[in-house]
Amino acid sequence: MNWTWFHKFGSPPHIYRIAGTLAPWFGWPAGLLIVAALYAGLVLAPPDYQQGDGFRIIYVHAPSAWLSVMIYGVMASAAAIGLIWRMKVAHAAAASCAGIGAWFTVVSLITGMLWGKPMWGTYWVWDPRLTAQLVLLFLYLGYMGLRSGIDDLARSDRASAVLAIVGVINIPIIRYSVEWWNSIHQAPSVMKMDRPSMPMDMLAPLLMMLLGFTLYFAAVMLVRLRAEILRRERSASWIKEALQ
Amino acid sequence: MPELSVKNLLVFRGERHLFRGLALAVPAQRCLQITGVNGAGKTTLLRVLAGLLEPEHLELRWRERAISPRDAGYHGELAYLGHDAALKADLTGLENIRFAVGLRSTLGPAALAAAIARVGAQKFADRLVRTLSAGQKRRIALASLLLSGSSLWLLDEPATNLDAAGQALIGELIGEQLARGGTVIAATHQDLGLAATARIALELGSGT
Amino acid sequence: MPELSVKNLLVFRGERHLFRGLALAVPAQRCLQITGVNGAGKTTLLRVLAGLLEPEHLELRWRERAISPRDAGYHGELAYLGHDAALKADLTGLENIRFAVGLRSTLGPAALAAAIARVGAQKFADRLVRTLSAGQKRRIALASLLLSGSSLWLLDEPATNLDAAGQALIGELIGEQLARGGTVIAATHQDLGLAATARIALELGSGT
Amino acid sequence: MSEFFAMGGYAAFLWPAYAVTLLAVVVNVITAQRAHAAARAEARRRLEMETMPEHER
Amino acid sequence: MNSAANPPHLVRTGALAAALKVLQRDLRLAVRRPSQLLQPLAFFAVVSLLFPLGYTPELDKLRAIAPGVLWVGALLASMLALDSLFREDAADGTLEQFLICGQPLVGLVAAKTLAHWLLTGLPLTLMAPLLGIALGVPVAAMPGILSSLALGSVTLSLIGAVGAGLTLGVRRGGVLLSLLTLPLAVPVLVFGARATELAIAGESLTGPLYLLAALAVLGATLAPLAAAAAVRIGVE
Amino acid sequence: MNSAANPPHLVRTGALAAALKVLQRDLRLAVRRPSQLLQPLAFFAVVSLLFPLGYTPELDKLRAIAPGVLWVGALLASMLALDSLFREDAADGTLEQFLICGQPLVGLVAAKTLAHWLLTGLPLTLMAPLLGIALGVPVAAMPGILSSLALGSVTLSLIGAVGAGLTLGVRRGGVLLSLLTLPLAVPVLVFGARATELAIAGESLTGPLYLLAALAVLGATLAPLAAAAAVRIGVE
Ligand code: HEM
Ligand SMILES: Nc1ncnc2c1ncn2[C@@H]1O[C@H](COP(=O)(O)OP(=O)(O)OP(=O)(O)O)[C@@H](O)[C@H]1O
Ligand SMILES: Nc1ncnc2c1ncn2[C@@H]1O[C@H](COP(=O)(O)OP(=O)(O)OP(=O)(O)O)[C@@H](O)[C@H]1O
Ligand SMILES: [Mg+2]
Ligand SMILES: [Mg+2]
Repeated sequence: MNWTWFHKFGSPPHIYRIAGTLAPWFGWPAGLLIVAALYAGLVLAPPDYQQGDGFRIIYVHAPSAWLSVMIYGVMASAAAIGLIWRMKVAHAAAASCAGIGAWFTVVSLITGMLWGKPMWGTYWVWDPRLTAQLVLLFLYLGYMGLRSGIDDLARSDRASAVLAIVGVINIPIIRYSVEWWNSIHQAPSVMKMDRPSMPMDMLAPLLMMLLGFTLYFAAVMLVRLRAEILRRERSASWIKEALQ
Repeated sequence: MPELSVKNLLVFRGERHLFRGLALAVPAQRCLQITGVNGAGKTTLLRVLAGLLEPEHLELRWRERAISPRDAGYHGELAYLGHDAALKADLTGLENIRFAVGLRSTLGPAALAAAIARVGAQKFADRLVRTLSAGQKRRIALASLLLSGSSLWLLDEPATNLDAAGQALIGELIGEQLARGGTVIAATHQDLGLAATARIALELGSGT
Repeated sequence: MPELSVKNLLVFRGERHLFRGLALAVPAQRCLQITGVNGAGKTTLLRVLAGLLEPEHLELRWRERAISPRDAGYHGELAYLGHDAALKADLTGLENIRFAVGLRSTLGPAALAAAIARVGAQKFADRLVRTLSAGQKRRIALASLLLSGSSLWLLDEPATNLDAAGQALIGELIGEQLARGGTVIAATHQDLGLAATARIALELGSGT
Repeated sequence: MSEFFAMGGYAAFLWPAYAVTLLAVVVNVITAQRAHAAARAEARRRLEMETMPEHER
Repeated sequence: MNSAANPPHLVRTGALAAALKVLQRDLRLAVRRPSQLLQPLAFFAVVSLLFPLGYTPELDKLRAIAPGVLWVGALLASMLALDSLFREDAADGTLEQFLICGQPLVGLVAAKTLAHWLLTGLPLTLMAPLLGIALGVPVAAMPGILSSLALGSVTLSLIGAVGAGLTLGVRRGGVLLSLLTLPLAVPVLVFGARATELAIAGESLTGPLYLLAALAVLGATLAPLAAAAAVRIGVE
Repeated sequence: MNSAANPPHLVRTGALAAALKVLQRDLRLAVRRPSQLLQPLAFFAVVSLLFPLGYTPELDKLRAIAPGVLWVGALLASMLALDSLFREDAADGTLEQFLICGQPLVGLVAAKTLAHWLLTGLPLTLMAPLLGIALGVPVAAMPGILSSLALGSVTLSLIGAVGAGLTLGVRRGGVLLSLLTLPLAVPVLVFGARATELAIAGESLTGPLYLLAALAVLGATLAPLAAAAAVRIGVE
């Protein structure tokens, strides 16, 4: 098997350039989609027959929750690639994911709490999904704490990669255990995530939002990745050209 | 036919390259003595050779075989004595030696007694290390080194804390190791008293 | 008229008397150089004089006054440089020096710059101590010592980890301290290069 | 219009939720661009240092 | 002949200024790693998460154990951070220099304790209301919780400093000494949990609050002396 | 020429024997410092007894919170002791020697983890029934509590070893360590508390016990590898 493409793909100048080209291609569509989805979700979509206008929180809650989970997956994959193939760019990618992921975990928690107050009558319940999401936030915080706690870049990369991978093994375990834990207690509230087939005019904005947020993440992550690569690369030869 | 050879060593520390393409070769039964001003990179070089510090690039050959500095077989034949002598304060000198050597090989009581006598530690080897003076601790560490049976010694300022007799002892121990067929790389400014043919000098450039 | 005198020093370590009635006297502008085999008690003696280790008995006189070795005024005029140089790895060399000196007296920037130049630490004084080599750390500690403005220096193996130039520097710094009217007590086996009249030798007996 | 902003009585929960999300979206864009600009400036500074003769560093 | 001792430019540092320098240095060391500032907070949050997981997700029941949870969390976070209060300074020789710098050791030790409280106790206190909400504590109870935790965490830091000092010389002090601190912290925990309980129940908590204040004052007067003595013994 | 490398009398130590030597040394060191052995126990006792003090003296109510209290107490006590798992060995250069002694690091790390469990997890497990009685747990539940804690504490030690390895290069990493390990320990806590609850209720606890055993097996296979990788990264 010829691995040169792999190494070429992993070469910092290559990635730096590609990321620079791609970022706007993700960023602008993301912006358009989000704005359109906002209009569709806040104005066009009809109120829910039970929740009234309160359901519209879904258009920020679900996408941010989705991002928080997806970003962890991307981060852990990048970390694993970095650890196994000793690819520095992959470590840089993992590093650029963490902050964004933590932000959107917080957003999903806050929007969920703001939704929970009118729907369940309380900001917080120890529901399995909520608990698991809180644990995810701690995993992110631990990852970032470890990263910033170690000065030496190479060591910080590899140590945090180990943590990200261990965390990925643990996420489904946490999910199941917490789910199982709650099912044996009586249900704490009237939490019902029943998903009746949503009418199209409610679902479409949500799907647009999900796609928009995903593209948005890609764009922001690529910019952060460029910054990380510049910060890490010491061989000046290609940087000189890149800075022109 | 060098016992150990290094090519194209590339080490980055802080914001600059400490080594950029350093090469060296040490035949068996020779002592490579590294000198250089404070911060020149003596400790760094020894730690790279011991596999404790990852260089950006290194081509290492040991007995004609290209190996990684983290090769288990290579580690089995290497002993590293650095600034921290890996002594547990709450164990006696003897217990420390038995543990350190025991990790690598089985240790007979006769060899143990001989090594302790050789480093002049008879009087205090059975005391807790926490109650020993700096130089006494160092002698315990030297006994472990002797007993490791390693053919390659990497020594970082081995004479630290030793008295005048101890400094001479270092030179003698190195001489004996060479006579046994071993190899030594030592960072020290002290005169080791070796035959001119046994010694190779390496002076590292100015530090930052 | 000795600057510092000790009589009837009685120190018990482990299971025996390390010092039994030791006496010594150091006039101003002299350096007392302590030698002795490993474990002879050099470090112990210095720590007793610094008030860090409580002896069983000690008659200490400082400038004709009988004092306790834990006297605050005496401490104000004393500097002790031991094996551990009291440097914080997460501060830069400069920050470390400023803190160490600042505990004792106000420090001017000119004096700071001069001391750093004197110990050859210009290039690395503004780096985090964790990134310095052993000898570089030692030089930072020496700058603190210089700036402490103390009249009595107690130095335990001051030349540890220093390169050849650094070892010479130790002798020069001691000479300058004597010239300023200060007093030095140093445990070292190294030749300090002092005038014969400036040096008093003390060889401690065999250790255990 | 004010009816729109009232959101059927859910305004106190809905708008903060949207505000937090907007904040996150904006902050992440800004910090990313700042980080990139800072890294470029730092790289440029380092380049200039490299091309300077040894004694002037 | 005194020229080396007191050259003309040499101005002695006062005891208070020296203590301030120690405080400043400890704060600077902490700021050097901003993530460390967040850590007690994150830790406290994680500990509070454990109880719903280990016990029950029902807020009504959680509210009953909330005082215990908050106080155990605060004690533990404070203890974890205390462990290293003197250890680093002892290991690198800084404590020796404290002893012989001619400044009163009590002041330097008190400064280190204050730094510890500012970096741990204070953030923990400010964080507690948020965790309280997650445990079903009513908002009306927050002022009571804040004040009791502020007072209590001061005492915990003070007691902890004595303990940290004693564990320095633990080889000589023996087993009893290191176990001394936990029992000492028990009164704080009891009064603190009681005050929190009253606050949650909406009753007046002046009683336990006075007791907490008394403990804090007692601690502030005695603990630095004891800690300084312990440090002096601990530095061999 | 190989005479120095392999003199006739030299018999290489096997990987298992080397690991045993590490285990033996850690146990011996612990016995030399009995106060360290008692610290987690004392902490466990204080946490468990605080709840009767702060919550209610009624055994009926206490019995309901006993599982949570016992498990959270055990988890936190085990974590307190973790901080020092590799720290001392890193500071005095022993870990460096582990790396270059030619023995598989996984074995040495696993031995250290086992020693930690023997010195912390096991005593905590044995102590739990005593505290259980103080919390109104019926004697019939003790075998269940013992077995679940024994299994769970193994996993906690294993997870903790990974965290301790990862925080090696971090100054004052104690708090970060808990931030890393506690989220990973959530499943153990959930199943463990569930098992204890069932044991107190007198029901069959095979379900959660199997899950705890599964976690322990998973941990025992993966954690030493991760911990060894972490240690290798952490030793500069
Ligand atoms: C703090 C509180 C909350 C948290 C942490 C939270 C967390 C989450 C998470 C993790 C997801 C999954 C995203 C994915 O994997 O794609 C999600 C989706 C969702 N949440 Fe929430 N949530 C909270 C409150 C609420 C409330 C109060 C409601 C409505 C009453 C709600 C309704 C939804 C809906 C409809 C979805 C998307 C559909 C789905 O994937 O099931 N959430 N939330
Ligand atoms: N805590 C202690 N308990 C018992 N004996 C001790 C203790 N500390 C030191 N000793 C013993 O006291 C003697 C003097 O030790 P000291 O450290 O003063 O020696 P030294 O002259 O400085 O030696 P070196 O040249 O090795 O530094 C030694 O024999 C040592 O073993
Ligand atoms: N972690 C680090 N980060 C950045 N620079 C470092 C780091 N460690 C060491 N250095 C630098 O690398 C250089 C080499 O250090 P090293 O310890 O190898 O020197 P050395 O020759 O052993 O000096 P000494 O004689 O003082 O022991 C020094 O200039 C030092 O400042
Ligand atoms: Mg060195
Ligand atoms: Mg000494």
